[in-house]
Amino acid sequence: MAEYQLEPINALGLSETVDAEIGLVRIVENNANSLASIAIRLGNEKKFSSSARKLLGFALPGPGESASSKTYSAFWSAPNQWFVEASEKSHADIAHILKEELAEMASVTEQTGGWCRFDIEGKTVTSMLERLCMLDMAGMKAGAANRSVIEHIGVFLLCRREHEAISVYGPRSMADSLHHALIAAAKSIA
Amino acid sequence: MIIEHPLLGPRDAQEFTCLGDASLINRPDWQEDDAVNRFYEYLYLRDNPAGEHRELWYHEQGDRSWLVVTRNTVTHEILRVELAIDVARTARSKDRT
Amino acid sequence: MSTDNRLEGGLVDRSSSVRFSFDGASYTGFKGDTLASALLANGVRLMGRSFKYHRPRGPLTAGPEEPNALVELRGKNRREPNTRATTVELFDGLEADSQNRWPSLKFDALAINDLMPSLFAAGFYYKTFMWPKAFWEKLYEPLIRRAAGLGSLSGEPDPDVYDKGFLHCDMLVIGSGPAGLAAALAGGRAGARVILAEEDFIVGGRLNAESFSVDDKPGHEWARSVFDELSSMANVRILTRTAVIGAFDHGVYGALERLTDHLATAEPGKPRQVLWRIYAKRTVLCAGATERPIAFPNNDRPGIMLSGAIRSYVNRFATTPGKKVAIFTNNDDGLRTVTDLKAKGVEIAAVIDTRTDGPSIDNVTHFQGARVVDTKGRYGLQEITVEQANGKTCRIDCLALGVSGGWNPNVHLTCHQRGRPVWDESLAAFLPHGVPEGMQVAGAANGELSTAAAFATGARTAGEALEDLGFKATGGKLPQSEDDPVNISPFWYVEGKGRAWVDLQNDVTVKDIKLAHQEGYRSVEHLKRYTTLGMATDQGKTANITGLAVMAEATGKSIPETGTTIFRPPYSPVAIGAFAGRHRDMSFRPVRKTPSHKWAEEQGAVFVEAGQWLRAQWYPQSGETHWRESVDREVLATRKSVGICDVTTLGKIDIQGADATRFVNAVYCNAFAKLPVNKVRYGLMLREDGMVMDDGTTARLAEDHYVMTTTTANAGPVFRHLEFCRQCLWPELDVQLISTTEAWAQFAVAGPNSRGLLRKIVDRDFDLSNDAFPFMGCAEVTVCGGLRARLFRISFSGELAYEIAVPTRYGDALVRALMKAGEEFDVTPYGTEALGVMRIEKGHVTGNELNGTITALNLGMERMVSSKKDSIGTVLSRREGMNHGDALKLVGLRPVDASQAFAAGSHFMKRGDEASAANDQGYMTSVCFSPNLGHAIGLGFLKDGANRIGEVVRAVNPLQKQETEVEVVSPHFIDPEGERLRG
Amino acid sequence: MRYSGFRVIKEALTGHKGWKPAWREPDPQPEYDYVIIGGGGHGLATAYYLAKEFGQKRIAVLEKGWIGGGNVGRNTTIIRSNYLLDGNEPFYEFSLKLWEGLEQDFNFNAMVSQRGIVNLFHTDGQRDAYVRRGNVMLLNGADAEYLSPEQLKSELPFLNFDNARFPIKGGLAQRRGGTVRHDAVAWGYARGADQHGVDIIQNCEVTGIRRQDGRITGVDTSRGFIGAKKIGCAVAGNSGRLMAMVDKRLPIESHVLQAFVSEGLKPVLPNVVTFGAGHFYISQSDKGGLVFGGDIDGYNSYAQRGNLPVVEDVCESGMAIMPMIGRARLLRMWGGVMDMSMDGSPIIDRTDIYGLYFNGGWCYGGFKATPASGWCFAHLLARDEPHATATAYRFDRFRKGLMIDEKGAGAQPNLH
Repeated sequence: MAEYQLEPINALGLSETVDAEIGLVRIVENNANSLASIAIRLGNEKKFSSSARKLLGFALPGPGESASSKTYSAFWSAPNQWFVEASEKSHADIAHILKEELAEMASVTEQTGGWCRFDIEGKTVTSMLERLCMLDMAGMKAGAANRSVIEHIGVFLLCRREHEAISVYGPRSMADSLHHALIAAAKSIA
Repeated sequence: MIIEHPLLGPRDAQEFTCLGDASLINRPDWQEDDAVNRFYEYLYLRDNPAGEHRELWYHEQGDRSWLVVTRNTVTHEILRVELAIDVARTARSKDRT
Repeated sequence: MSTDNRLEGGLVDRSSSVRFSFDGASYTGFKGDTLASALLANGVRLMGRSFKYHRPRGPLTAGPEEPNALVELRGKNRREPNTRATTVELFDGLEADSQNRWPSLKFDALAINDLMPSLFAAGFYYKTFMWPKAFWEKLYEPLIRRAAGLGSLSGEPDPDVYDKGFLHCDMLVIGSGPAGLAAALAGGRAGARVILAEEDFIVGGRLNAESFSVDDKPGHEWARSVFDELSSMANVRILTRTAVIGAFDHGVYGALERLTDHLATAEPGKPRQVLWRIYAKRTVLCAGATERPIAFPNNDRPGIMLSGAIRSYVNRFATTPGKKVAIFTNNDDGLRTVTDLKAKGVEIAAVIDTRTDGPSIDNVTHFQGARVVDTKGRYGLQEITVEQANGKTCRIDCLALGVSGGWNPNVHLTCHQRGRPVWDESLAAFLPHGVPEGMQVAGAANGELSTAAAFATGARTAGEALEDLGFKATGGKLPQSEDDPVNISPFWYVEGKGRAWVDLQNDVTVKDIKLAHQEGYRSVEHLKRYTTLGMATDQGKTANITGLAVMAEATGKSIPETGTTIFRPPYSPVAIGAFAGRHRDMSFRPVRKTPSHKWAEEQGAVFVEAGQWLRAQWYPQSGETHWRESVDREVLATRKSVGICDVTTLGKIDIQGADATRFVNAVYCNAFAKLPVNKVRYGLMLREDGMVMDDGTTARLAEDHYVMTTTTANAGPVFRHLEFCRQCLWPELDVQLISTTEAWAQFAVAGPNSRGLLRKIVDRDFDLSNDAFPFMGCAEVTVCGGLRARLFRISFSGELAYEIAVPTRYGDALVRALMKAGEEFDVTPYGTEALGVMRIEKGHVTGNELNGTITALNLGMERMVSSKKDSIGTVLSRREGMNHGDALKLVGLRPVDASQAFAAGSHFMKRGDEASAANDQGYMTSVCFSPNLGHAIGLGFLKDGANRIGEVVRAVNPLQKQETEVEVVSPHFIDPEGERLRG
Repeated sequence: MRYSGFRVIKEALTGHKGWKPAWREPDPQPEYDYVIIGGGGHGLATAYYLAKEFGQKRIAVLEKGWIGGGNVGRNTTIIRSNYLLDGNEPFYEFSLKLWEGLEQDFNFNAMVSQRGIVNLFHTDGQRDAYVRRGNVMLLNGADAEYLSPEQLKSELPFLNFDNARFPIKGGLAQRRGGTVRHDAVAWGYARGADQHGVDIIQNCEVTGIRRQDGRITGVDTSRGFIGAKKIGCAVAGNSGRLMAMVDKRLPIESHVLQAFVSEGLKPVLPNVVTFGAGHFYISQSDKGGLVFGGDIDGYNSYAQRGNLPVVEDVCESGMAIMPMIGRARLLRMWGGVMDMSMDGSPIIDRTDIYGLYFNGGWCYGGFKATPASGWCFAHLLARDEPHATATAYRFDRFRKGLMIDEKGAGAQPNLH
């Protein structure tokens, strides 16, 4: 037993999860997952895609899309590059787990600490996000995953359910600013 | 402006950073005798046409792709968008042959 | 003057009466009124003063093109100057004041200008006020500035919030008059995503202002029924109170929605307005047309307004500008006003038609081939003088005069991409030409001035657009309505003795335009700029064409030969706050917080902006009254024992791949090919032009895996540059890049006891001894019982030091653990100031030195630039101008008299030289007080500095009235041999 | 005809019948000693000084449209000489000195208003850079003043001192900086040049530059061939287009810079203010409009118009630093095409074609440079050697590595 125990804190700097209900939307901070990026090594595309499919339980999604299995979900982030997400409880060390399976075929990078995630649900999700983001929120289908900007903050937006549920991933250092922007927009349309 | 990203479809140009003349892909050989002069021309004397212009844009707030965008500098009409990595690979393979 | 000009009927809500005030007097109007209509209904015609002559003015229009009736709306910090009374929706408690007058609207001192109009002819100020020279700024200009301007700002921060928003659609329909409604219906019924934007607070456009019927219903009722149908469609979005303000590239439109301007107060947190960015695949512009006046002597009196505006007031707002109205027209449309006024029982004083062949009207004094040549009534029209076809003049009493010179299609948005409208003889108007890609124009905006034609072209144009997009337009029966031809005989101005206004707001008269011609300002651009025609808040919506026509006549050319003025965005003025949205005050840009932010706050740290980051600048302790006390303590404590600093903000780029080594070696100018695994090296990155771009350390974690650090400021630019190198220059390399700046919380642990401290944190199986983990080593380790971490033995302070990184969410816990573990060593947290002091003491460079004009040679690092490999910037760094003999060199500076201070930004002069640009020897980049040395120290760039160690020069700083003699020394003030960091 | 207060009163009393055209509209002569291409501020100033100061004759200015229709009529009217680098500061100070006597010199009130310019800074690093700059200004004989936050608070109380994302830490003031009525500069030079015998030929587009044996002989224009012994090219914004006629590539790109004006307001802003943590500069015109601008759009363009993101960025910066302008309405936006050079500084130099001279690459600095640019270009044209304040503005500085890079942004025109 080490002398010093390190306990993680949430992106918003608190030990409990921030959960806000404003009008018809609910904005919940999600700290439950681990993240890593994987990028194909040049010339290993074929081998990689079959190994990745075996490991993740699905074929890696194409540009602008996401996919998931029971354990893993993944979204496209750049040509030949994806973010893979899994429960922190089971996959705290997700980068190492992926590396063991995909070594030589892919470059794996730990990303859990780099991001904060807010899950937004409710009837007015689209109205709320169209005050923030230049993507076509009303036209966004379930499974869509796009990188864009919210109030000068680079984010990923994942559509969980069309017009109903969206997850926003932002740089962890900007979690407060991002959360503030989301709350302000929710109040605007409430 | 809207740039038709080859992989992601139409995206607001605000997500991108513009670098300029796509000839920056064609970096000279450092070992040529007149390398300094070649690099000078490469870096400082870029195309600046009033009309069709091939230029580099970086999807900074998106997928981090560098794109080669063919755009009319008078009307701003965009005629073609390619992934720069494809353009560069083609250019490099031509160099070698 | 009548006090109640309210008529029967109209679209105001008589069950909802609204109290408001103008210039302190209280009035009552109805919901559905504008401020202008309510004032007119109360018999108030005088609403403003003109710009130059301060002439008394009333509304000319009933819409956004209004030049005259500008007021200051609301009070205190919500004051909105220059607000058009003709578009302000009346609300209970509305307060408005007139502007550009002193002391009152009725008695305005500066109306004295109106007595000497000849003195203030176009451009008079370009010819005088030049002597004596000094008088311009002291006397003339302040006088002019005070007299000019219109309304005033409150001077207080705008208390309201504004939103931005983004909408996507297949078809954007701009304007909801007959053409717009027909277009929106076609789109809606075809299932397309349609946005219908209407500037007004109700849909219908002219249908609300005219008495026409549509399909046997009053026009406004038909509009209302279409509104209901469109509202029921999920694929249609109707935005009322929304002006489309600009047409930008590739189908991007700006639109301003006014959310709370019609309310007395907005709920806190609710935006006043939203600036929408609309992405439209196709756009149908149905912006209608704007009536234009005829210029004639004294045509600017309150009560003289556009004929169509009178119909708006009568039919929609149920008010007349006066009980007795005359009409002056050159076309049939002007005559409609007669019919509508009569229908409401308003007396027609006379109809003056410039045409000899216009239709005749019964039971009305009707002059054909006649013109209005003068008017009377300083604060409101009382009388007009008519010159008849036979040359005889007569005077006619009237309280209002409706003027119609024809209609100009609203081509504004078609010009925003520099399309140039073309002249149409039959309409005597400019029609859209060269419209933006994706836009089509329908209805009156395209010169289809009848209601039936507007329906037909609206539906047809939308149908074409829909088909292009792959929708099936359903067609359907067009509504039936009037289809009268346009009968117009162009007539622009009446020659006469008095001033005939063309641009009412800016007081540009026919004579001014002729004078401009006489002086050679003949192109439209010169005309505008010389006379200020069309430059007022209305952008000449009612003035430009008349002005052009006057100039055309003066030059003896046709109107199209004379030119056309195009319109620029915004279509109507937009509050600057709306363009800014939420991005103001503390929300101007996002804040980036370090992993230890919360902990640092608890320590009472003072924070400083480093780009978007907030970093702890120092940690004051109780009893410390000056920042220097805190910083000196932090520095001394760190050098004596151990200090901790959050360095997470440095950029971290993960570089992997089979060719990672080649890549790193090519982006740094110094050699990286042989860096062993588990080692770190300092890297100097050049731009292709040979200047230093950035520096940092790069660690090799595995054969094919590097982590590069960048300076805080350059994290983004360097990443972009590396992606450029990877994708555009060396696409054949197997390299993968991703930023991990945010993923790791990184702390510097510096000072002689840093190893001792870390031994308590790093898990025991890792050997921290100097032999096992020497200077510039790196390793993946575990800490505090198994948490994976990265450890680098690097030093910015010059002490024995480490940087330790853990996944970011553990950063807060780690700093607390480090502090706890360090208690026995009196561990001290230090901020960016102490960091800066220690790096200057050590001679490390940062952004102050790496200012983009500095070469490796300037830094004394020229030997690092490898000539044996291809790397970015090496070739051009060989240019002669960057390698001359007395190039600037980085040196250290210390005061000859240790008690003296100096400042960064000082310039170096040789002793005995006059302080001048010619004698400049270089400049000071960084300065601090070194608590270790007990005096100020500095870094700077000095000509040939490396060969001048020991020389005494002067650091001159005339800006701050400082001059200090300084000795040139090595930039390494402390431990120049580097023994400490290797210890 | 001389302009004066007396003359204005006399004409007012006699119905303004006596005013003459400000400049003639001559037909082009077959040949000139000097043909200046470009009837903007720089071209007209060049012709004016060539005739007046350098005693040259047979001078024509060719303008494809109407004089003053390019950037001299599309800028934010600021004059200043607060530059950092040796290559620039003496030149811009020379320009400011010429501005100070300009109106009396060319007998036209261009409303030169030395109301002062204040550059705000927000970090210690910016402060250090501004101190360095202020000292360069003083060492070059210009004026500069360091302002503490307290001084700023008393002079410009409406700045955002209490709630700013990037707090104001001070300012660098140049009291002699200010604004000028931009159109009047073109007209004043045109009228002055015309009175010295210069032919100003409008609607005369140059379509080709003729050469023989390595030297120029004249220009083909929309109004026929015009012979010339020397040609001066002063068409910033279109430099690349023009020099392409002689197959010359330039270290210059054309970019669009947007500018904005608000509705007229009573005086609220006494001087010129620039924001140091965003892209924003602002002044208030004598007519009352807030005139402001920011950064270029960032892509090559000849379109004289820009897009929304930059409009928003500029207004965000404005609201960040001066939140009282929130309810002022933006009235008009427009774009000018800028010659953005590879180091952010201009070129006034001979070309390698005998008789062809070049003036361009002005980036954001063109308007304030107008008098000195004209003077120095006239000097070069008349004497074949650079003026003492413009010796660094050479083509070969890029080849030689002698860039004059105020921002330190490198060979990246859209960052200057």
